[in-house]
Amino acid sequence: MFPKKGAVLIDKLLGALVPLMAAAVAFALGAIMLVALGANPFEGLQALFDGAFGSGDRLAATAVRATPLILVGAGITIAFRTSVINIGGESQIIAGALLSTVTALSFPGLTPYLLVPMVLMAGFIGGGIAGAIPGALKAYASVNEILSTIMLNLIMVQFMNYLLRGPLIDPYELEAGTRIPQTQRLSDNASLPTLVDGTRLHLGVPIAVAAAVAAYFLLWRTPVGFRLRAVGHSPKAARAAGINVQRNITLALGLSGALAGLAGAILVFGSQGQRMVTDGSAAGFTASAGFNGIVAALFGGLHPLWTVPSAFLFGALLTGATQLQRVLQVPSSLAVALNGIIVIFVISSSRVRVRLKKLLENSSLINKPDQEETTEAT
Amino acid sequence: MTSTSNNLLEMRGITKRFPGVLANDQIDFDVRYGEVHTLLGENGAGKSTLVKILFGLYQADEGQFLLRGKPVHIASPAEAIAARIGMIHQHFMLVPTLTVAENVALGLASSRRPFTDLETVSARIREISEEHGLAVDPSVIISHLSVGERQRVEIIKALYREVELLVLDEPTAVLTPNEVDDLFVILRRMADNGQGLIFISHKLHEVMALSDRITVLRNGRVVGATTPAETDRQKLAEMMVGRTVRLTPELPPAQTAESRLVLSNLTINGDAETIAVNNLSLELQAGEILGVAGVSGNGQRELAEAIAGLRPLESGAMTLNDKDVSLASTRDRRNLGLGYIPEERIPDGAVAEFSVSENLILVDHAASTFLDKGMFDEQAIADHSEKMVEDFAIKTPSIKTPTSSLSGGNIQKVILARELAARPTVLLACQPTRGVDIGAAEYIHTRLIEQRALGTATILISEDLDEVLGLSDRIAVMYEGQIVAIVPRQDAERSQIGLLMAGATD
Amino acid sequence: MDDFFTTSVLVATAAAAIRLATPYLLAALGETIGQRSGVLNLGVDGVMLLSAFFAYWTVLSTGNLWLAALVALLVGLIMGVIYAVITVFFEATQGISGIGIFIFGLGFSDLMFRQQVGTPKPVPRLPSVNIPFLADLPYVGEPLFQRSLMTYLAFGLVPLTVVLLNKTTFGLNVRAVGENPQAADSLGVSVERTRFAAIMIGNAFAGLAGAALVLQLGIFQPNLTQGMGFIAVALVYFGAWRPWGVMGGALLYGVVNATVLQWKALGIIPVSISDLAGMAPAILTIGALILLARRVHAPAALTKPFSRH
Amino acid sequence: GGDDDTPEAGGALTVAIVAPSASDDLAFTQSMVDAVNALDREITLSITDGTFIVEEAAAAIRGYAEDGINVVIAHGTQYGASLAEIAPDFPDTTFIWGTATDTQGLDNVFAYHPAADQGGYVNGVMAAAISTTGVIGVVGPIEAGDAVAYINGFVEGAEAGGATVNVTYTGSFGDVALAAEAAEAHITNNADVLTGSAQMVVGAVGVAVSNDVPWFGTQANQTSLAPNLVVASQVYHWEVVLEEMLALRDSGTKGGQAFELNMANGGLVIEFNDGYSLPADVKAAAEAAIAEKSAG
Ligand SMILES: Nc1ncnc2c1ncn2[C@@H]1O[C@H](COP(=O)(O)OP(=O)(O)OP(=O)(O)O)[C@@H](O)[C@H]1O
Ligand SMILES: Nc1ncnc2c1ncn2[C@@H]1O[C@H](COP(=O)(O)OP(=O)(O)OP(=O)(O)O)[C@@H](O)[C@H]1O
Ligand SMILES: [Mg+2]
Ligand SMILES: [Mg+2]
Repeated sequence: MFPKKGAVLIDKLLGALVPLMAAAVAFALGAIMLVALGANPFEGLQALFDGAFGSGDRLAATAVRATPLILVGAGITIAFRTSVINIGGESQIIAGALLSTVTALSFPGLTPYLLVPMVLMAGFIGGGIAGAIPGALKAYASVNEILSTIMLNLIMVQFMNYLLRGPLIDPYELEAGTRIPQTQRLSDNASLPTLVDGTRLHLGVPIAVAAAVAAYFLLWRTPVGFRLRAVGHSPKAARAAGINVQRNITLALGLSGALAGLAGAILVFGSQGQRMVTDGSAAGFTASAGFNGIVAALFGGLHPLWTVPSAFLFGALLTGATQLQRVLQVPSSLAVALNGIIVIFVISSSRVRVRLKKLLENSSLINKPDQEETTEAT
Repeated sequence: MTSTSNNLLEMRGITKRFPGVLANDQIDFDVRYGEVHTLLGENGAGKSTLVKILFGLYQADEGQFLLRGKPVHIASPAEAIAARIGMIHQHFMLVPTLTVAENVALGLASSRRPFTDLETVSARIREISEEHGLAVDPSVIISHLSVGERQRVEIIKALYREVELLVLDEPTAVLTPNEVDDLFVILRRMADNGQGLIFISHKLHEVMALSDRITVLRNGRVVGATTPAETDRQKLAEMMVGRTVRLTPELPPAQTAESRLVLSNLTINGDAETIAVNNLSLELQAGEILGVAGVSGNGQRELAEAIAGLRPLESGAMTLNDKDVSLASTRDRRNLGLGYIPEERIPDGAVAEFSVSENLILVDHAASTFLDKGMFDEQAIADHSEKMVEDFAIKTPSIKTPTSSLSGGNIQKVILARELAARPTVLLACQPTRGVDIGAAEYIHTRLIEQRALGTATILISEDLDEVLGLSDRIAVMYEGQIVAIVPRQDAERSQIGLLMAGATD
Repeated sequence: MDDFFTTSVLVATAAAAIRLATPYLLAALGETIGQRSGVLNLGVDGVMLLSAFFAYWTVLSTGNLWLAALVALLVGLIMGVIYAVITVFFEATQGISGIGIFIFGLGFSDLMFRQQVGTPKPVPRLPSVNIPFLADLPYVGEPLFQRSLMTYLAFGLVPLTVVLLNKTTFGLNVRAVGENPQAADSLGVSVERTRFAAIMIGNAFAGLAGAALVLQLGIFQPNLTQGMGFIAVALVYFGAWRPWGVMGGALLYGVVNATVLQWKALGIIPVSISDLAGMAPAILTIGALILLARRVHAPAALTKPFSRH
Repeated sequence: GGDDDTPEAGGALTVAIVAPSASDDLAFTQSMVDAVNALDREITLSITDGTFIVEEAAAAIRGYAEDGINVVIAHGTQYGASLAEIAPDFPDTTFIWGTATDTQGLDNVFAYHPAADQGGYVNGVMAAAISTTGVIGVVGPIEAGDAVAYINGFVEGAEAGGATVNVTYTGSFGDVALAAEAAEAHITNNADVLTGSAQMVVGAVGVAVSNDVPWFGTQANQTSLAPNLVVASQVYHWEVVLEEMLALRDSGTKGGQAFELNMANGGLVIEFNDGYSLPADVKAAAEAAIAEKSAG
C-alpha cells in the first residue's frame, strides 16, 4: 500500500511544484526584460503587486479581470478533455456579448431579477452557438476545429464592427455625427449588481467560479462528462460502446463556447461602460481573454478547478501591468510577452514532470514492493 | 551444450524493470546460426520486452549480450540494423501512404544523395522477390496492400538490409492460415540460409511446426527450454501456464430455441466504396454459437461492423429479437440485447487511457445503478468493478490502473467482462482471443460456452480455424462477401473448411 | 461594376493579389514542411511579428534591405530552435505551445517597437525587379514579372519545396515521420532530428514572411500581421499539405482581399457593409475546408508527440 | 485621496493622460501629448497609453486620481462611463474627457471635441486644386469618430473643387497592410492625391511616398512621414481649450463645461509643409477657406 501512496504523493507534489518553478523562471526572465528596459525589477515587481492587490478596489479589479479568463479557461478544459482545441474564445466572447446586448436592448424595462439572468443566458447561448458551429463542422464535415475557430474569430470581429456601426449603433452617435461605433448605454436593469460597495467586484465573479466548479463536476462526476472524456481519449472505442461521437464533439465545443459567451455577457454588463464599443479589433473588446483564457487553463493543468487560481494570477499580472506602465512607464505589452513565456515554460514543464516522476520511481523503493505483488499474483 | 562458436546471439542475465513491473528477470537466451528459436509465454511474460531490448527500443537494466561471439551494446534501432539485426513487429511498421519502395528505402543511405534513388531500390526489391518468392510490386502504395502482402514487405525490408538475425513478434496474429503457411516456407528457407530467427507466437501448432528450439518465459523468467521433438502442445501449454489446460473445450449439445438475429440479403460497402458483403442472409438461434470462418478481407469485418451498427447497410434488412434494427444506432441495438467484442481491443474495444473500472462501465455508465441524483455513485461503480475483476480473474494492480498497462489478454478479459455483465441475448465476438495467451484463451472460451448454456446467441468471427471448429455449433464459411457454406459441427472437417475458405466450390 | 472590368484595374488587382499573397505563401509553405513532419506550429504569427520588427529595425538603422531579410531569417531560425525544443524534446502539446509562441511574439515585438522606435517612420520598400522580356508581356507582364525579389523567392520556393518533400531523402524521412514515426524509428530514422530540421525550415520561411511583409509595406507597427500567420496555417489545410495547393490558397486569399479593396475603392461595396465584405476571405476558407476536408488526408501523426515508451 | 493639491493660479501642475493608442502614433494620442507639452506652465506629465480597453483605462484613471494628480485627461470617448463613476470620488481632481460633446453633468469634468470637418474641408479644397486627374483617394479606419468628421469635410471641400473622391474604410484602426493596399487601389484608379485619418494611415503614407503622390494629414503634423509629399496637416492644438480649462480650474471651477476645438478659437490649425512647393493660387484658396471657416 505505502508505495502507491508514495507514488501518488510524488505525482501531486511535482504536479504543483513544476508549473510554479516554470512560472518562477518566466518571471525571472520578465525581471531581466525590466532591467533591459532600464527599470528597477524590484520596483517593477512592487508596482505589479501594488497594482494587483494594493487596495480592496484593485483586488476587486483583479478578480474582475480574472473572471473572463476563468470562464474561457474552464471551457478550454472541457474541449481539451474531448481532445478538441478551441482557439475561438475571442469569437465566442463576442457572440455572447452581442446576443446579450440585443437582449438588453429588447427588454430594457424588465426587472433586474428577470433581465440579469436573461442577458447571462443570452451570452451563454450566443457563445454556445459560436462554439457549436466549428464543433459541428468538425464532427460532420471533418473540418479541423483549430482552423474553423481561427476563421470564426476573424468573421465575428467584422460582424461586431458591422452591427456596432450600423444596426446597433447608439442613435445619439448618429445625430451628434461623432459616430463612435458603440451601442447606447444599456439598461441598468441588466447590469450585474456589485457585491462590495465602492469596488468593481460584481456578480460575474462568483458566477465564473461556480461555472468552473460545475465544469469539474460535469467532467468527472456525470455520464455526460464521462462520454466527453471517452470520446476525447478514443473515439473508436466510444463509438463501439454506443456513444454518439459526433454529437459529443459538437457538445464539447458548444459548452466551451457557451462559457466564453457567458464571459462576453459579463464583460458588457459587469463593466462600467455598460455597452459594447469596438476599435475594429477583437482585442479592443475582449482584451484577448479568448487567448489569455487558454493560458490560464494551461497553467491550471487543464483542470477546471485549478483554472480559478491560475486565472486569478493572470488577472493580477494584467491589472498589475497597467500600474507597471503608470509608475515605471514600461509598456504594458511586457505583460503580454511574459504571458507567452509562461505558456511556453509551463507547457514544456509537463514533460519534465513526467521524466522526473519516472526517474524517482525507477530509482526509489517505490517499485520494489510492487514487484512482489505482481510475482505473488501468480 | 552451447559453445560461443556456433552462437549467433547470446543474451546473459537480462533484467528490465518498468514502473511496478519486473518485465525481464535474469534472462539467458541464445540463438544459433540457421535456427528458429521460439519465445513462448503468457501475455505480459516478457517476450516483447526481451526482443525490444535486443533491437535497441528499450535498454536493459542489467545483463549484457554477445553477437557473433563479440559483446555489443545496442542503444537504438539504427545500431541494431547496423549490426544486421531485423525486427518484424506485431503491429506493422509501415508508412501506409508511401510506396513499397519508399518504405524499403527508408533509413537507407541513398547512392544519389541528397536525392532518393528509388529505381535502384525497386530493382533490388524485384531481385529479392524473385529469390524468396515474395511477390510485391515496388511501386504500389502500402495502403492498397492486403495484410499478407504487407507482411511480405516487412520481410523484404529485413532481407534488403541483409539481416542475419530476424525477430518476429507475433507475426501470425493477423495472418490467415494460407498466409501463415507461405510465411513459414520463407522463414524456413531463411534459416536454411544460415540466418537466425527469433519467433514469438501464442499459437502452439505454429510453434510446433516452425521451431527448432523453444524457450518458455513466465513472469519475466525463463521457466524451461525444449524442442518440438521432445514435447507436444499440451506439455507446452502447461509449461507456459504452470498448470493443466484444456486446449479443446467440449461442447454439450445445443438446445436451440427461437431465432434471435435475422440478416436478410445484406449488402454492405467496404471503405473504398467497394462491395464488401454481397446479398448475405443468415439466421441465428438462441443458445447456439455460429462460427464465421474465412480468410480476412472477405467481408467479415464489414459484416460485424454492420451488425454492431457502425457501418450502414446498402440494402437488406436486419432484425434483432424480432425488432427491425436495419437503421438503428449502436446504442439502440445494445439496448435491444446486443453485446459486441470488437476485433481490435485497443482502440476499438477499450479506452486505453481509462482505468479498468471506467472501461468496465463504458457501455452502461448511464445505468441508474451507477447514478445517484444524476451524478456517479463512486461506491456502486467500485463495487461493480471489484466484482468483475474477481469474477473474470482480471490480473491488474487495482481497478484504478490505466487499462493500457494491462497485457493484451487482460485487456480482453476487461472487455469480455463488460459485455457479458450486460447479459446480452445476442453476442458478437470478433477475434476474441487474438494475441491472447492460451491460459486466457481457454478462460474466454469457457465463458463463451457458459453464455451459450444461458441461451445467448453468439456469432464468433475468427481467423483461428481451431477456435471456430472447437466452439461452433454451426460453421459459416465466408468468401468474397458471401457465405459459401454453412456446415454443422458434427460433419465439419478442417481440410474441407480450409478449401471453402480458399474459394473452392465442391 | 464595369469600371472594375477594365484592363488597368484588373491588372492592378492581380498585382495587388500577388503582393498580398507573398507573405501568406512564404509562411504557409514553411508550415507545410513542418506539418508534413507531424508538427503543427500555431506560432507562425508570432514568429512573423518578431522577424518583421527586427527586419524593420534593421532597415531603419542601416537602410540595408538585404541585411534586414537576413536578420528576419535569423530570427525565424532562433524561434525555430525554441519551438523545436519545446515540441520535439519536451513533447509539449503543439496547439498550445504554438499559442505561447504567438503571444510572446505579439507582446515582445510590441514592446521592442515602443521602446526602440515609437513613432512609425516609413522605410524604403523593396523595389520591383522587371524580368527581361516577360515583364513587357501584355496583361500578365505587370502582375507577374514586375514584382519584388521577395515575391519571386516565395513563388520560386514552391517547386523547390515539392522537390524537397518528394525527391530527397530528407523529404522521404519527413513524410514517413509525419505518418508513422514508430515505423521510421524502427528503421533507424531519427524522428527527433527530422522534425527538428523540418521545424527549423518552417520557421525560417515564417521569418522571411515577416521580412516580406515589412519590406513590401515600408512600415512596422504593433501587431502588424493582424493574424496573417493563423491564416497561413489554415492555408496549409486548404492546400491539402501540398505546396501547389498551398500556393493556390494563398493566391485565392490574395485575390479576394485585393478585389474587396478595389470594390471598396470603386464604391461597388458601399461603406455601410464594408465590414461584412471583410468577412469574405475567412468565409471562403471555411467553405473550401468544408468541401475539401473529407477528401484530403492529413499527416496521420500531425500534433502527436513521439516517444518510444 | 488627493487633497494636498489645488495650487495657486498658473502654478506647477501634475497632469496625466490616459489614451487608447500609442503616445507617439502621429495621430489622435500624440496630438494630446504635444498639446500638454505646449502649455506654458510648469507641468509634470505622466502617460498611460495603448489602453483602448475601458477596464484598463479606468484602473489607470483612478490610479492617477489616487496618486493625487491634479488633472487627469481621459482621451477617449469610451472612458465616459468610467469617469462618471470615478470623478465623484475625487472632487479636487479635474478630469478632462474627450472627444465628447457634454460632461454628463459632472462638475469636475471638462469635455472637448474637434470640429475636424473644418480642416477636412480646407484640405479637400487644396487637394481638388492640385489634382490633375481629378480623382482623390481617402483611406479611413472604421467609419467612426473624428475620422468621419474629417473625411466628410474633406469630401465636401474636394467636391466643391470639382474633384471625385473615393473613400475606403479598411475596417480597422490597426491594419497597416490593408491601409497600404487600399491606397494602392486608389492609385490604380488614377487618384493622384491621397489623405486619410487614424494611426494605420502610416501604411497609406508609405504607398504615397513610393508612388510620389501628395498626402494630406490630420490630427497631428505628419510631415515627418513624408517630408516632401505632405502638403499640409490639420493639427489639433488641444492646448487652446486646455488653457481655458486650467484657467477655470485656477479660478476654482473644476469642470462642468464642454469645449469645441475649431478654427475660430485657433484650436484647429492647418500647418503647411515648406518642403512641398504649393502653388500660390492654391495656397490663397486654402487661406480663403480657412478664413471662411474661422468666421464660423
Ligand atoms: N513500455 C512499458 N512500460 C511499462 N510496462 C511495460 C512496458 N512494456 C511492457 N511492460 C510490462 O512488462 C511486462 C512484460 O511485457 P511484454 O510486452 O514483454 O509481454 P509479452 O510477453 O510481449 O506479452 P504479449 O504476449 O501480450 O505480447 C508486462 O507486464 C507489461 O505490462
Ligand atoms: N506504456 C505502457 N505501460 C504499461 N504497459 C505497457 C505499455 N506499453 C505496452 N505495455 C504492455 O506491454 C505489453 C507488450 O505490448 P505489445 O505492443 O506487445 O501489446 P501486446 O501485449 O502484444 O497486446 P496486443 O497483442 O493486443 O498488442 C502489453 O501487455 C502492453 O499492455
Ligand atoms: Mg508482446
Ligand atoms: Mg501480444
